[in-house]
Amino acid sequence: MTWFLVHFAQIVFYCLAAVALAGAVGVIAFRSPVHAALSLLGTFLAVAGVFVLMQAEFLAAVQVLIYAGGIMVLFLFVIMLVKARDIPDEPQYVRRLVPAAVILGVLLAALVGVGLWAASSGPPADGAALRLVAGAPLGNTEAVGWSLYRDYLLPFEVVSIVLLVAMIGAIVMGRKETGRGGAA
Amino acid sequence: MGFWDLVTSIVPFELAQGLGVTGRFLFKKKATIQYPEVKPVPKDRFRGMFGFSEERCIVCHACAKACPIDIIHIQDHFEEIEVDGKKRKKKVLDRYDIDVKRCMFCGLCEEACPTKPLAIWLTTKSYEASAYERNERLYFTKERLQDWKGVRPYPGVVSPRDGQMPDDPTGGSAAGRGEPKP
Amino acid sequence: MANPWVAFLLVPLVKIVVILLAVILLAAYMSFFERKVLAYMQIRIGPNRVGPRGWLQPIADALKLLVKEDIVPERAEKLVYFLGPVLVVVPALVVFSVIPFGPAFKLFGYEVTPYLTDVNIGILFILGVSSIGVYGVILGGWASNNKFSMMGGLRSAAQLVSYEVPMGLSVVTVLLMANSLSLVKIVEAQKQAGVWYVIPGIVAFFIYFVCGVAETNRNPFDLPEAESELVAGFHTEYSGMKFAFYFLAEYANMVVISSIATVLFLGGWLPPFPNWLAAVWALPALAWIPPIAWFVLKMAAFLFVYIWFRGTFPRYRFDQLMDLGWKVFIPVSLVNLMAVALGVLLIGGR
Amino acid sequence: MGNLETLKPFPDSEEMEISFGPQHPATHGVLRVLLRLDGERIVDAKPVIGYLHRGTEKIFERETYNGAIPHTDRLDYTAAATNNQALVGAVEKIMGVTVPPRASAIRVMLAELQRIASHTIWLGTHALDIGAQSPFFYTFEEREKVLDLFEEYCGARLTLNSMRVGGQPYDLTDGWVDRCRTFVDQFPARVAEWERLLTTNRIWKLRTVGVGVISAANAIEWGLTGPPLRGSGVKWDIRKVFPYDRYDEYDFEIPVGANGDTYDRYLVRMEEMRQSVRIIKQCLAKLPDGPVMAKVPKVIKPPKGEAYFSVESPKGELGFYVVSDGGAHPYRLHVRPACFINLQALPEMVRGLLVADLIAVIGTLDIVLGEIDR
Amino acid sequence: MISTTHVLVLSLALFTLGVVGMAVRRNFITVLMCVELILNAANLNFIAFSRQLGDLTGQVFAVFVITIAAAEAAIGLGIIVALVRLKQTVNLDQVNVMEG
Repeated sequence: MTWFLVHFAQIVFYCLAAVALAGAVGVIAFRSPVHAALSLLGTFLAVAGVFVLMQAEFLAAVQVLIYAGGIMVLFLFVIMLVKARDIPDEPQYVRRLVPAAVILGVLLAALVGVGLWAASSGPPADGAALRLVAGAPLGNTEAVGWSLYRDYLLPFEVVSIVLLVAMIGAIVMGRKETGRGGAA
Repeated sequence: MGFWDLVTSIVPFELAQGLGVTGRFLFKKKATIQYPEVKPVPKDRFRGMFGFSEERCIVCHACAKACPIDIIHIQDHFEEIEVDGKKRKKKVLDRYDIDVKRCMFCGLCEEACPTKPLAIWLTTKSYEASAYERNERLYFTKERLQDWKGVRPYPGVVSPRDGQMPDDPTGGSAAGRGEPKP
Repeated sequence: MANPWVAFLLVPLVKIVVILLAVILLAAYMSFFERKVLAYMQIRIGPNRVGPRGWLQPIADALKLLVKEDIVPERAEKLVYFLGPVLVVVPALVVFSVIPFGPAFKLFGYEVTPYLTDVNIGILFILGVSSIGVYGVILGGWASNNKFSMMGGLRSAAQLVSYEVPMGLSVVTVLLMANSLSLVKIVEAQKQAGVWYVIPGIVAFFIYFVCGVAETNRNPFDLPEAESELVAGFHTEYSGMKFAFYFLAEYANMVVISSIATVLFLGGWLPPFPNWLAAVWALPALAWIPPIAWFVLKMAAFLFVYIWFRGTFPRYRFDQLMDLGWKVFIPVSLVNLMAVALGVLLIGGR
Repeated sequence: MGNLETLKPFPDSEEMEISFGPQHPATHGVLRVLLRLDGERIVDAKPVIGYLHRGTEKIFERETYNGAIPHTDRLDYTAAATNNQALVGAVEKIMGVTVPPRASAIRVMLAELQRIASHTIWLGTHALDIGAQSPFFYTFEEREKVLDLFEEYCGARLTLNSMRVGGQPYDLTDGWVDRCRTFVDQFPARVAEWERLLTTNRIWKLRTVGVGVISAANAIEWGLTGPPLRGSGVKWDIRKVFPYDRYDEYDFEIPVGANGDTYDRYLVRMEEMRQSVRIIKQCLAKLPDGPVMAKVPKVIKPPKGEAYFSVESPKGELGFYVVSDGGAHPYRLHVRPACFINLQALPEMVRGLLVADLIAVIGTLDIVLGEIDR
Repeated sequence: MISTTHVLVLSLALFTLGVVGMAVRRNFITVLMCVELILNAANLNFIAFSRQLGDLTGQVFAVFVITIAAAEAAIGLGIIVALVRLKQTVNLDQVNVMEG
């Protein structure tokens, strides 16, 4: 019984991993974009759970907030806007790739197996060091914040400009006039 | 003025004022009537359930003609009766039906009635004539018009058979206004 | 406490059950409260037939919705149609796991905390989880295969995403002042500061609450379900228990917004005028009132304001709503955030 | 009328068509509006009517003149008294009957009370459409008081059947005058209360100012009457320009708007309620004695001829065009409904606006489907 | 304790699925979702190594990745909207104006 408690994190991890993989499979398997988006949402939430297990709580929250609360909503919004209820059938040439895919898949599976076997004997990782920035134990959020705004201020600013550019770009493209050969 | 306009455009005083109005109503007396227990009192001229008096009716068909939607059905025949030794023809009512389910309670039949007091009249105050089966329950024959079977009279109002008088808006049961019916 | 099972499973389970029941009951009675207050504002008396003075009305409503025929539109997207109510109600209930209803207290020698857990990213957790609720609304509107529902869903998607930004920004001002993301720590920080954050953060407070009203799709921001425009918006086609889920989620979300407003700005379970005034007046009577009662009282005040708004205001138009969000609330909350940050820097000396 | 067969759910990716109504909470009955939408912006709107058609004009032809009056109650069922007034006025015009002064004073009072009742129901539903719930109940409370007065006078609350050719069927009851005075004395305060709730409210203004604008010239061309016309700044009121029932003896103002938007129409109607109170007060002050019925035969048989007579109903100009062949039944009785003609301007007013504005505009036109479909 | 390798395997699987999806799906929207999947796999790697090395840089970069993902989604979806306006399709095979 205590085994359950000791290995609780691992059990949770496997469950989350299963959900994440199932969601990822769903993304490429579902025909309806809405279903695909929903299963992608499942993947994101599961990955956020994995982040929590990896002691990156702040990132987990950001993942949920931005991916689930923002990006996927945007996806659904666009899916509904363009009314992409049904999509055309798959083109045929993918079929020819099937043998190559099978071979690659087997090789990959072997690689993964080896990796897992190796990992079972490796040293356990420890996240305690993450909480030590400048010698004082801090919350994950605060630690990321210090790091982000002190050590990586320039990339941060650059990224914010990228976001701004993306926003303007999206607005320009989303505007009606572009369709009539106006601006852009 | 310019400054005050700026202030009012930022601070939503008028929204607070609206909240004040609804807030005051929170404590005002409520207008609701608890209907089945408390019944709204209709006014004296209220055009409610019909009354009909066979002995006053002179079978003139005026009410049927006045009815805009022809829901009063009258049939009669002549009978010879002796009055003071002389033979006289008299109209006798065979059928006097009002299809109340189609009635729009305009009161024109009552206005058209030439008898005084009226033979057909809209008795005031009784308005609870709803029924689940409208063809049966809301079709009133001569008899039903007098005993009001199926109609719940307004408290204090009685059916014509029990003494409701045409000129008595209150129904006049307890006070016994007018002569008692035979 | 020797048995790890007690600490690890039993206590949280009991808490979960208690909180869930309390929340569901609260949401149900919130609807009753709303109908009553609204009726009194509208010179009516509201539901008064079921039970004494209508007190059993929510139960009757719930029973009615339970046994009602569940109609799925013929051309609805069945799976998503089913998923909509689930997706909207689960986040609404999950959020309650981090809301501190009161301080820790002793019960039978155990220290019991009247909240499920105190996450160190509490506020982020709430913002994140409640942002998932929007899926239920969009997907429900989309899956119904009804143009009015679809418009309702799209409207709410845009609305919820837009108003989350100023809401988050106004929350950040509190985080700046409290220097923590944990809800319990925020309340404790207000106790130490001796002042509720509503006073230094008055602008943030208003923005937060108005955005909260918008987030919960309530009047005057109830466009996704504006009955005069979109019939019932995204839940037009829903009936029975699925409708009840949307209904429950809306009221649960109102309780969430009110609770968070209480925690962030009104000192959570603290009695009014923390420290100084209570000490000066030495009101021993106030001390008798348990902290949870204070919390519930403040929360109820917010809920009342919700209903008051609904009873008073007309509805915004969709573009006006977006204008208000993007052109007023976001700039104002940004400026306010900077001002508060400056204030914290100057006064707090951090 | 929309060609229903050609309506596709999604004509192309941008536009969609929505059948707005007839079972929609905000179309005030069974109006159906076919909307072409670009997102939420209205490209085109076509009102589709006829869901409440009862053939009233044909029914009139088989009724006696007095028997037609209850049918007029059901045209604009929120304003039965003015409907009665228009019909009896038209018949009296053919017959050349002059109504006794007391009867015409009663008619004016009934008509003005009816205007108040109609405007209160308009304000309540209009505000409800725009999202303000409470005014609906506040206005209905006042409307009930008006209906109580009606009930006391003629025995019915909604479908009054309160006028007859040649005068009034009843005299006022004892105490009616006092109760009416009590009502009109307290009513302006209530109007002020509603105005406190709405007139300066920024949300209300956002929703109504500049919405559904129609210029004065356009309004005249569309044949608008009543508050929609006056909201555009045209000072046109049948009570002033073709006075009937001795309206020229009363002192009252015609409120007009300036911009022709929903907000101005709102203000016009609010002021009209106050003016109605003013007229009723004058009626009460100098209520003449005397009979309430002119000398008319029991069976109304107007001479051969025709007449058009219109009154200023709460919705606009309500006219009855009566053709008599000398018999007891009208040969033809045509109604010039105010709402029907006001509704025609709807597409003009909502083009380019949002769906939410359509609601506001339908509300501000104050349509009643009973009168439109007849 | 979850070993880093476990996370890496999960990340690898997600990445592969994303790539496969990009290869087999011709729906622009699905392809964009696959890109998000790949970015998430990358994030998992960052986080795993960040924990392994006890260094916050990985987490910080994950933040950047999420930001870029948001930007990419905004642009991509903007392109989709424009595309649908122009050609009424979201199928990538039919979008070949650049092929000359």
